[in-house]
Amino acid sequence: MGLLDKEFTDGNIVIAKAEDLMNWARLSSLWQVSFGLACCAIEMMATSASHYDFDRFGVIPRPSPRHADIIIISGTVTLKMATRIKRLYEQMPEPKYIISMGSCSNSGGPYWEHGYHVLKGIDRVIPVDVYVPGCPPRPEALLEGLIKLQEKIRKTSLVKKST
Amino acid sequence: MKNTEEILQALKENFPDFSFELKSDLPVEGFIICNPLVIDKISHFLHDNPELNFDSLINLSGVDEIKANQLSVYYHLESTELKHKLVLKVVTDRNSPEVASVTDIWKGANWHEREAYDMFGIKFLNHPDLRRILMPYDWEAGHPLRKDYENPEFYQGMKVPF
Amino acid sequence: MLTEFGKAFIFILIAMIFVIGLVFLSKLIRPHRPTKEKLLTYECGENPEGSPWIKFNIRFYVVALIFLIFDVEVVLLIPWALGYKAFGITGFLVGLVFLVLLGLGMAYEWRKGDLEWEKPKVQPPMINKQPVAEVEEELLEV
Amino acid sequence: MMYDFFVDLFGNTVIAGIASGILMSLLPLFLFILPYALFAVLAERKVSAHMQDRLGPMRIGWHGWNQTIADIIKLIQKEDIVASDTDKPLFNFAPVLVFAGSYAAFAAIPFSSYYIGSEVDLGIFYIIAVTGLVVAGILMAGWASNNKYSLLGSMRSVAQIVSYEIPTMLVVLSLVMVSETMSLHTLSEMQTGYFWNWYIFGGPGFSLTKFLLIPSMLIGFIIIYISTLAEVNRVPFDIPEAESELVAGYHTEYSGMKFAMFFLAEYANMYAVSAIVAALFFGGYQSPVGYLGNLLGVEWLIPIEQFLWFAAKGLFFVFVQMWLRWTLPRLRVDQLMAVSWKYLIPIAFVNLIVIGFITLI
Amino acid sequence: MINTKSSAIRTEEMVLNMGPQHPSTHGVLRLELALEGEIITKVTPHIGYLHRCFEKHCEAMTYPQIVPYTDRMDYLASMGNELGYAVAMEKLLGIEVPQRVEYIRVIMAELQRIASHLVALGTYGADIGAFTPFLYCFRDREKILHLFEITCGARLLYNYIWVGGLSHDLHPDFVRKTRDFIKEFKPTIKELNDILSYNKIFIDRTANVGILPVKTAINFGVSGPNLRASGIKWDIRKDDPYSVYSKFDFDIPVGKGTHGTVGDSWDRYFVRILEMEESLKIIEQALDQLPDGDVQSAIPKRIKPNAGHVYGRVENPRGELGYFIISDGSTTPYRVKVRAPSFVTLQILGELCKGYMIADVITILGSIDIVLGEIDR
Repeated sequence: MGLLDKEFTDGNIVIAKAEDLMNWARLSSLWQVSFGLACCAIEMMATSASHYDFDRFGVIPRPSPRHADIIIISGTVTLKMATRIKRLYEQMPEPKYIISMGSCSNSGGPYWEHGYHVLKGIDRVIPVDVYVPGCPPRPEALLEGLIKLQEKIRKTSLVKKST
Repeated sequence: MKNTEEILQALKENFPDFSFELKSDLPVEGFIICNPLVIDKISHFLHDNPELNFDSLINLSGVDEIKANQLSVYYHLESTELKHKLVLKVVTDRNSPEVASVTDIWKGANWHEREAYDMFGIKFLNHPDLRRILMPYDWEAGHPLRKDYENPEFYQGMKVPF
Repeated sequence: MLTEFGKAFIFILIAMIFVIGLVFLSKLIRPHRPTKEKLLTYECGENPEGSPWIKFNIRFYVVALIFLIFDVEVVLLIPWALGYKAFGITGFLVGLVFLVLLGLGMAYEWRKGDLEWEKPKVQPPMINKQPVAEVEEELLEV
Repeated sequence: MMYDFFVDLFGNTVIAGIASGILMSLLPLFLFILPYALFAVLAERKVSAHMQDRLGPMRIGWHGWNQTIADIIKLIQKEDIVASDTDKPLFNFAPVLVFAGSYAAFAAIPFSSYYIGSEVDLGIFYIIAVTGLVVAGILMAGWASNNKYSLLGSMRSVAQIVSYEIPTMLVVLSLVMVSETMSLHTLSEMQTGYFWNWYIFGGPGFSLTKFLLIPSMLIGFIIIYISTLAEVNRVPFDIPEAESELVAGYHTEYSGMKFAMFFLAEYANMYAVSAIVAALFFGGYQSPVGYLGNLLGVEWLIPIEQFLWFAAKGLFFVFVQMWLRWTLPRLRVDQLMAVSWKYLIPIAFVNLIVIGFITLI
Repeated sequence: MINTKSSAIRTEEMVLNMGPQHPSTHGVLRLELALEGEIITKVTPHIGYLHRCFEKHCEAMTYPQIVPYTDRMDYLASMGNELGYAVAMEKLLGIEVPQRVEYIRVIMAELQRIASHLVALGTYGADIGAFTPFLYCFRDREKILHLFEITCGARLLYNYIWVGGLSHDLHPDFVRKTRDFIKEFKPTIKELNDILSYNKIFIDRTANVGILPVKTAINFGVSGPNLRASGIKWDIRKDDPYSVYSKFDFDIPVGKGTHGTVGDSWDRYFVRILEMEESLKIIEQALDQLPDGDVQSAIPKRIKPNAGHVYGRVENPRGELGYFIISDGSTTPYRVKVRAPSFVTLQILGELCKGYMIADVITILGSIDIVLGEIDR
């Protein structure tokens, strides 16, 4: 049971500072599973190419899910592929995040009506952190999605919210 | 460089007892309708005959003609040397569709036939491995491209319709 | 007083303690939520078929064998390399004989094909059951 | 010097010896290896980025200077997955062995005339022997993680390291014949003076043998550089962790801190190998153009300068390794074996014999 | 004396899954390799991970609505897909398209061919291990995407070529920017050649690997650069000319086996580079002869073809893309079957890879350049 599993009832200066450091480290080195599905994957490749550099934000593609903390679902998720994505998501070590890129993985996209083999949105299988709209979304849109995720990580805290 | 009528003559001479019918009233190209269970013999002849020399199968597509309660398969053949094209059509009954497989003649037909089986349920006789190709192997809800196909409610716990 | 190799051994100890310490430190911090699915071995998203712990290729054993011969040879050559100058040309000739013998051994292995790593044994693609002859069709000028 | 300080501190020599040994071995780890690793990981990303028209890490600190610090702190927080059907003891011990193997090589590398980990008199062969530990560690990692990719990756990497150790040893042997010493410390001492006394230019002194040696020394340098590239699994020999074929090679199943250890061991190995090549052929910690300390007459400045020269030479060779990684494609396994067994070893043999003759004239 | 020849000693067969998530399967393709040590005995590709039911959509949508879906099939050559659909439909309807539209379509299709080949060559270099050419190719491709963006507003999937015309006319300074691009692009092809094509290690990895004889290629129905690399000069733009390709003179590069036998992976790679140079020639000639006119004059208000069927085909960067459209007189097609080139080309992988090593399967898969969106439709 590591520190990150515990829930603290009241926040104090030490926990706040430790949290900031850990959140900063987590958000500034998001390693991405190199995994693309369809047309959005080509835009993701264009984003990590020279023109819009993903590496500026510390995102490097890692081949194996064991080394990665973020998985970008880029493209249409079919039923046959959904079970594999679920396994890949499960096999990633714990502080992991998901960006659902493109309207296909957000909600089935242009295939929502007659796509008998298309899963209508990846959030039916795995919990998504950030949705990036567009078909395919421009590289700037993906970068904006990444920054949104970084803000979300910056705000996570171990102190139990007073509900 | 032969057109469809000359090819029809050649077929009729070679296979007197098979029935061929040329339909060329519909727009664009005419096609020859033949019997589904002998299509592999006809293809062998078309492939090996030096004047015809159809050495490449461009396209094989299944069609569901639900009004006439039949499934048909269109073959688009082409010869890269003599540069002429031919369209064959084969018609089978909708409940037990069986067509002879042409994979031994044109290896390219293998996946086309598996796709026609996957989408329409047309069984190709002596096909090397007739399995579903695009749909998941354990998809029991029938063949999707048939006109009377409905979506299953769930597949492995995931809701299929929107 | 620590011998020289003692110091080198302390280097190894320090490295081990450093690694174990860091992994333990991270054990205190990192979350630990194992699920059955997470603990499956990774195989590109598929369920792993068969086990990798099977008898693998003999080629690795042969490479290790040949390596052993050369390794032992170099160890024997060290004292010769240090002191052959004192004996002049005869000292060198002694080592030369040893080296030539080893060269012969290597030539024998080379000739016998043990140095060949597994070359791809290509079967050309076959159509309608007879193997396609070599690519003899001339350029089909169409 | 440190030893006598401890002797009068503890009184009895054995404890003092151990204490000074520990302190001496802690020095390179924390003072050199960790800062070097932080810098090298960032340098690799920056160098590769600028080579590819990209910018590399920019957002994390000014021009991404603390990118690697963020990586390490993040890796500490990552959950460590030990798959259910792995061989647990082996799986956990593999990174320890790999890092121990690569760090032990630093015991015999002279950082400056003043500091050397341990005065092992057969220095260079101790280093080559100890890198055998790395091979055992990689094999352990590949076999224990019960993953087809890691098994294939580890088998290939063992076959590769083993078959490239022989050309390294043959070239080192030929150098030992010329210099008649095996300890890197005395080897660096012999290459004093200016850069033409380095072994790449035929060694100290002016004599016919020196000019005759130059070509064979050059061949020896090329052979040892290629084979040390293969020992460290860098492109064009990075088949064990060939991203496009074997996913991530032997460390596919590792996550979190254990993976960081493999990463650190790889960079430490890269530096160790470059340091060896620099010490053998490019005069270790000797400066090519004389010392500032001599000019100014400041005595204690020389060792520091020597350390700086030594670090500069090592980093230059590390930069060349990175440079090769982002330009050359990858070899296939059988081509890789053919290069070692059919080209490098015969040439190293002939080189050895030629040097033998030259030194006798 | 034990015979250490590895063929004599049978090792147990290992089944390796190069599964849907793999750095070099160009998308979601699962290859099941039966291995003996490192040598491959059997490769069975499993596809269908990206089956997006294109043909079911065609049966439920009107003719003009299908155009955006054709983009998403081969998402690296969307202009080619739209052009194929437009050519087939215009053949079915029998309408004539103004010359300006034809010329713009040819320019767009050839620009898309260069962009698609750049991705193919870049990912091929990355599969072999050289990662830098991949980024250089993407840098050049960004320039082409910029050209597409100023004409039809989208970078990747355009919905630009409609049945009977185009959605927008050219941007005022499109012609000037395209000429600048052509001037800049010629030296970069030479640079790509120096880094990758003539690199000794690259040649060792690709020469004599995956040799595809001509007879087998034709029998499998392979088309496009993979077929031309095997030595036969077969190109739809010349053999079954559509649009205004007959007005331009360009030659068809063919594999000559400069580094090994004809039809190996190096040939398939180098044919694509030569094709890029040919496409530049076509674009230059098309820009010189570009007539003016209204691009939307021949677009029918309501497309309602009478019953019948048509098979229209086009030379896509990956091969011959054909649309077999059956209409029953209503505004929605009765059946559309797409003959995707990658779907047909992937069948030869099982035949080509027998006896090679794992690294060669990646080389062969990269050299035949497939796109999964087109395979699974």
